[in-house]
Amino acid sequence: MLSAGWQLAAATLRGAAPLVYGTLGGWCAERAGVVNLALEGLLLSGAFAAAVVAHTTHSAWLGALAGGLGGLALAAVYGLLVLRWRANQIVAGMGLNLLAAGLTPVLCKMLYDDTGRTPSLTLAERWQVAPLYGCWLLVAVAWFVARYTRWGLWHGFAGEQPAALDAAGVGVNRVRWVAVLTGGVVAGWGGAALSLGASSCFSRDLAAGRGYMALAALIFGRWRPVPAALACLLFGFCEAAQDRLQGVRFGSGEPVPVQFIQILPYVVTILVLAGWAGAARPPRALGTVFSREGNH
Amino acid sequence: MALPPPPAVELRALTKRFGGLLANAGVDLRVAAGTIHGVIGENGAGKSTAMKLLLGLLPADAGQIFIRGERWARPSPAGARALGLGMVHQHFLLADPYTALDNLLLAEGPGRPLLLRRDAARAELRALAQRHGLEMDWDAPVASLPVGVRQRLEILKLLAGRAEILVLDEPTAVLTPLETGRLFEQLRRLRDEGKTVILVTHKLREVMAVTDQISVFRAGRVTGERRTSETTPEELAQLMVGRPVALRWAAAPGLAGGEERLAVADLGLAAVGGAARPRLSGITFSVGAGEIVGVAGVEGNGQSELIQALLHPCDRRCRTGGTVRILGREVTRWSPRAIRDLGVGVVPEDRLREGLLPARPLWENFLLGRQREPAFQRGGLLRPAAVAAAAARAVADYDVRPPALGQAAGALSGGNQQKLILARELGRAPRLILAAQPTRGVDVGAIEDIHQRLVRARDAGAGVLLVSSELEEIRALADRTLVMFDGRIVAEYPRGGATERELGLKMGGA
Amino acid sequence: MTNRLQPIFAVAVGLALGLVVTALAGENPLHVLAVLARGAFGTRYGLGLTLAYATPLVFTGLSVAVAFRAGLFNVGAEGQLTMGALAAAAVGAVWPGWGAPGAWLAAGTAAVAAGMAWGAVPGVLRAWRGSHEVINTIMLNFIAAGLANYVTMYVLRNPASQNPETRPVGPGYMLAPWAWFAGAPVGWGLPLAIGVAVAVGWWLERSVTGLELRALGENEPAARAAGINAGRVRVLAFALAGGLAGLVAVPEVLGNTGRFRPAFSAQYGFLGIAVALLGRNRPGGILAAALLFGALQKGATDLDMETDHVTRELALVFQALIILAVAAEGAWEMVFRRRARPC
Amino acid sequence: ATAGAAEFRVGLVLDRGGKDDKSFNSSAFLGATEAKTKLGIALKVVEAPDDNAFEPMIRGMAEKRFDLIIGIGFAQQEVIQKVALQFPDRHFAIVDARVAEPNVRSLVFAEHEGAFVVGAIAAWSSPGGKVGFVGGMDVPLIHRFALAYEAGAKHANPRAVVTTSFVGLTSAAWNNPPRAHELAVSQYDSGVEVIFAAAGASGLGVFDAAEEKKKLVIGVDANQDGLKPGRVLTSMLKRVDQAVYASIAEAQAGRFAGGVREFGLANQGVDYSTDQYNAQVLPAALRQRADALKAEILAGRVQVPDYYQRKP
Ligand SMILES: Nc1ncnc2c1ncn2[C@@H]1O[C@H](COP(=O)(O)OP(=O)(O)OP(=O)(O)O)[C@@H](O)[C@H]1O
Ligand SMILES: Nc1ncnc2c1ncn2[C@@H]1O[C@H](COP(=O)(O)OP(=O)(O)OP(=O)(O)O)[C@@H](O)[C@H]1O
Ligand SMILES: [Mg+2]
Ligand SMILES: [Mg+2]
Repeated sequence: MLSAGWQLAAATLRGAAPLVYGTLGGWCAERAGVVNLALEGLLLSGAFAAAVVAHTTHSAWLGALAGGLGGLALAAVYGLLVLRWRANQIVAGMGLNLLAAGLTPVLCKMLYDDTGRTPSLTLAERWQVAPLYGCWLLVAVAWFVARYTRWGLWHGFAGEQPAALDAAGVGVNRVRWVAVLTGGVVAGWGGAALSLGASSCFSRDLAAGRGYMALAALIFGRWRPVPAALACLLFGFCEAAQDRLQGVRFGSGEPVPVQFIQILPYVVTILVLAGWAGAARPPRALGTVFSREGNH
Repeated sequence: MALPPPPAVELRALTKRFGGLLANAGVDLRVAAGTIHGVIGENGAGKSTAMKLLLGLLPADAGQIFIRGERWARPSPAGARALGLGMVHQHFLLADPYTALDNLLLAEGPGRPLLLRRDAARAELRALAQRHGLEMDWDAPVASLPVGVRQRLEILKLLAGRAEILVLDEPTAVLTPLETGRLFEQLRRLRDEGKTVILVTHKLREVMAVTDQISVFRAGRVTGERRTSETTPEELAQLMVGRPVALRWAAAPGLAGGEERLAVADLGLAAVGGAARPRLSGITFSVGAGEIVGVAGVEGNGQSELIQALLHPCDRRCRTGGTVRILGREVTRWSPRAIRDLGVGVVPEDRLREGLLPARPLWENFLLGRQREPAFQRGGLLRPAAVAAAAARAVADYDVRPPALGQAAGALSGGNQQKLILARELGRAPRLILAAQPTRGVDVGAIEDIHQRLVRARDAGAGVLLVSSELEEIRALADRTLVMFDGRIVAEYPRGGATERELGLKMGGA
Repeated sequence: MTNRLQPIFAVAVGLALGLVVTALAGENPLHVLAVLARGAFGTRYGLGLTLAYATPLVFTGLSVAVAFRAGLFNVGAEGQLTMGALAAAAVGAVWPGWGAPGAWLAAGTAAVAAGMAWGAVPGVLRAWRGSHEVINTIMLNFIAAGLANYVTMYVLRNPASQNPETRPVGPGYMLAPWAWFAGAPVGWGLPLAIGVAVAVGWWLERSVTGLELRALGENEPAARAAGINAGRVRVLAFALAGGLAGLVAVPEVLGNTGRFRPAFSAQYGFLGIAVALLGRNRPGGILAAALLFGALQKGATDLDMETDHVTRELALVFQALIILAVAAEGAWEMVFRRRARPC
Repeated sequence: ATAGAAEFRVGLVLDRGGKDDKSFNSSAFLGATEAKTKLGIALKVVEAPDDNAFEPMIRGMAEKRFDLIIGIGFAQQEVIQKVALQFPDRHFAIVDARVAEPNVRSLVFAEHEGAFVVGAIAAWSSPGGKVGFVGGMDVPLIHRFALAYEAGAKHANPRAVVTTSFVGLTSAAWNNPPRAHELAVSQYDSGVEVIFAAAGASGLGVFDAAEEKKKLVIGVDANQDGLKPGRVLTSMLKRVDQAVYASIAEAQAGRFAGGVREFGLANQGVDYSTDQYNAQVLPAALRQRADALKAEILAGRVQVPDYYQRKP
């Protein structure tokens, strides 16, 4: 038996990893001014693509790659909707979540005649350890790019003051496209971490609300990559602690009803958020359409 | 004999439409190289639009642009940079959370190395800034910079981008007279270096002071061209508005020493976001009945915060110290509604943001803030007929055009929006009026009307706190003038107690 | 004119895209369309089920819409309707002897009150601590599920059933379904939903508080400057949203099962967001959108039965494609050659 | 298969887990498809997207004159009751619930008997005496499993410690393998050596954990021994497949009879699995002890607690 502390830490990291990918994916889009409510759908499509490719090619790495591409594909649809066709970003995000939730089982049925699951993967086909540190590597990359590169500056201005970016001769929508697509890839990896790492296949509704939790983490972290990732860690920790607290007794009495343990992470989140105080300020241009004419 | 040099900029029959609105209806404009060219016109005349077309920021619907005699076929922001065109926008294009340096690095545009070399850039920019006498704290976030410094930053952006043709859109709106003078010095120096400057403004005095040549915009086209040395402010005003206007007007003095309507003691508001100074400190003054107290000052010196603190004294974001008394009642912990119910009328500084529901019809905007008056509701339900009747009367009285009660308020012109707000706020017969920048973005004719309404309310016994960054407005209306600088009241003068120069110096913190 | 046709056109395009998916899955799209239409509207029973699905969606759609109109995003209708249904079932189970009109009133009031209380929490937290309502409503959904589970299992468990469910409510509480619908659980919940939709629309437009709520959503600084207490209105809006979601208890508990079951909601809270957005937060639009979603849900149930290659999730695909098609305004501008309004 | 006029038509309405949950519904599906191939019946399988969909599905089948309509899972109890009343000349069967209509056959299982036996097997296979249970949600059926499992473990080893965890709070809990995986890892980390997974499709997460941690897992409902060969100690079989198959066969032969059919250890409707996959982990000695325990239970010498009989 390893020390309980290390196990808790490991479980925290495992639980946080898909959230970190999701929150980073959301950050990519939202820092550029594009609301990303479609994280749940991005996770699902990434998870599905990863599982299918890992199963067909027997390669975990190709699967992970495909996870990114799965996210990319859905993000491309999202970009088309909100950047090209100026769809309301909340509506489009919710719509894509529904689409991904519905289409993945339909595809399972078409590909495998299975109502909601892809075939099981062997240990060798799974992508288990790399995603756990990969996401932190990405957090570091995000932090560095945002701070020290020209692209990072453009990215931030696209969400903060797009008109300035435009006046500098950089296409705002081009920057937003790149941001949305990158976010799609990153969130897709989060999906891959779910279907190849936390599970051994894709199954219906595998994301189980993690996209929304990732969004919550993003808001919690005030739209900054490192604090948002830390918020994921908090969520991961609460889950891991919850797993270990189920069945505890106070004194010699009956065990605490499991429901009260299970709601603990959510109660903690609300309390921490309330204690954190103050409304977070989103990127100023978040959710707005950039058009030179309609921006006065 | 050599041909005369081609104009630096020439616009031919430039046309731009926004939906159904013709913002530029065939603008013809020639700007000679190496001159300072003034562009004046009323609000909404289409000046900014024409400049945005020139900078490639908007596509024109028709017309042509020539730069140094050559046809510029496909305008774009990147192309403008390449041609040496640069613009300081009326609304600065700066991002608050970023440092001055980062805002400037952004302006470098594409085609630069991926990694930001901040140290190298900072050194280079320091040199450039020194050469032009424009000091700058490069590592301060823009949010913490005073407006004047922000503008300096915008100008530096152009200079760093090696712009040869500079467009400045209303650059003096946020400057003290002193700073304005310094800016004009700068512009002259730039002209003498051979650069071309286009100065957009609606302040006649300024164009007279600094330009070589003036174009007047009205209703989307250029209606007059004058050499500065050969014209007068009166002529320009007539060209702008289309009829003769009285440029100088002063209200008769009000009764001094009426009973107290507003008394503020030691009001303070803590700093935010790394700024060193509190946003307000030690604000103490009072306003009596039948008196207009003017608050002069350059924008961003705490006037907006002062109004917010008077309206929302119980909100910690608006006030962190001091007391407010209105009509003899201590209201420091009162809700905004209770304060308004005492008989306080508010003309907010940013009318679209704080005064109106742009997407809602006129009648609803007329009702906003008065929805609980017994005349307009019974048992919590609105009385649409009563509201409509009152709104129709007010709209007619204040000459809001068009008087279509069902139309969205956002579709009114700025001046008419302001009239609607006045109709609403003055219609409640308030005993205290908080009027912030009441004539901003309003044309010369309407200004006169608004001023008279305020004076009439004062004469009916209301106390008026008038916040304005237009010195002339303050001098014309205020019975007493407070000068704000850096969150404090730095001077107080009775009517006619200070020259414009003195006021200007105080506004600059001298 | 084209303006008004646009949403209908978009819905048609969304449906068509859905049919393309079914064709790819190996079904005959015409057959699928026929099954959908027949399933949803073809029989009294089918129509009844369509309406039975649509009724809760009207309530949750209104719930989301009221919050939206106040500038708030209510992702918490699921939790609010859970609490509402649980409260109604609890009243009916604890006092089973009560007779008809009083019992209805008691259970309905309990449902609305519980939904309001649950809804008010994110409103209070937003007003008091500035916490973001999206996070809090998501969290409260889970907490509501947990509490409801606990009550179902350990406080009000129905000993006569192996189902996780509460004891049945007394007979005086039940609203009998209308016979015309041949057994589908459609009854007074439906007119209630329509009436509430009309009332909410009327209240928003005509009442002082409705005006204040809309003003806050439209332009917060202006509302504040007009003396509107933003915090109070937010709490009110969220409480109202919660109460509306809580009304789902009427068709579900009083009109159908007579008890609380933890899994009874077919994602009503979540779909309510889509219904509100599709209905543009206007009561009329919400009624239409709820009917559309109800029809798809019902039609898709039949699809699974009548086809070989598609799964029950197809309803989601259809719903999603319709939402996306309606949202993609820019695409239809090209079709209808209508320019966007500025701002 | 094209439906000939004389064909016997069977409708199978699965619970929300779906035909591929590799467990309860899979088992039912298996029995029905076996009937289809062996008996040549026409079979229609549907899955309900939500609890409200059971009724239209079952009623639709009744209207379409299906000869036998089988509902899988307790959630369909009332619907079957209602529709059976309205269609007295149609035949129905329901698994896991009792419906007292003459045209309904209720197929109920003594899950607790099987859970008791696998609990004992778990304790015998766990030298440290620590065994685990991962349930989907805190619902009565899962408690029936858990209670008997714990009793079985304690019967085999009075000092056995049983850790019980539940996956989630909403019906998503039956479809959330990653959460079940984490619960299982946490149990294994704390020294648990065998986990009994009764969590629907989420159970696969427990299997993954067993594979990764090289520990043992016990499957449920269907024979899940082949899912992770060598890691699955045994599966608690609930022969829904047999029950379904037998019901179809009898009905097709015109011998449909209503009433309750109970399946337990006695008629092998509930059992534990032995096959080539678990031969290593469940050696002959253990099987003998398990069979002896079964005999004792059947003889009434060992009492198995039943959650359903407990007063709440
Ligand atoms: N993006 C836009 N969409 C719609 N209408 C616009 C837009 N920009 C400007 N307008 C309208 O075009 C007209 C001209 O605006 P413009 O900004 O050019 O005026 P201006 O002369 O610069 O006025 P001001 O002195 O107030 O700056 C105005 O009526 C304005 O409302
Ligand atoms: N965003 C808009 N949408 C629709 N119409 C607009 C918009 N902005 C301006 N307009 C219309 O354009 C016209 C000019 O507006 P603008 O604000 O420029 O007026 P103006 O000339 O500045 O008048 P005023 O002196 O009263 O401010 C107005 O009649 C107004 O109705
Ligand atoms: Mg302008
Ligand atoms: Mg104007």
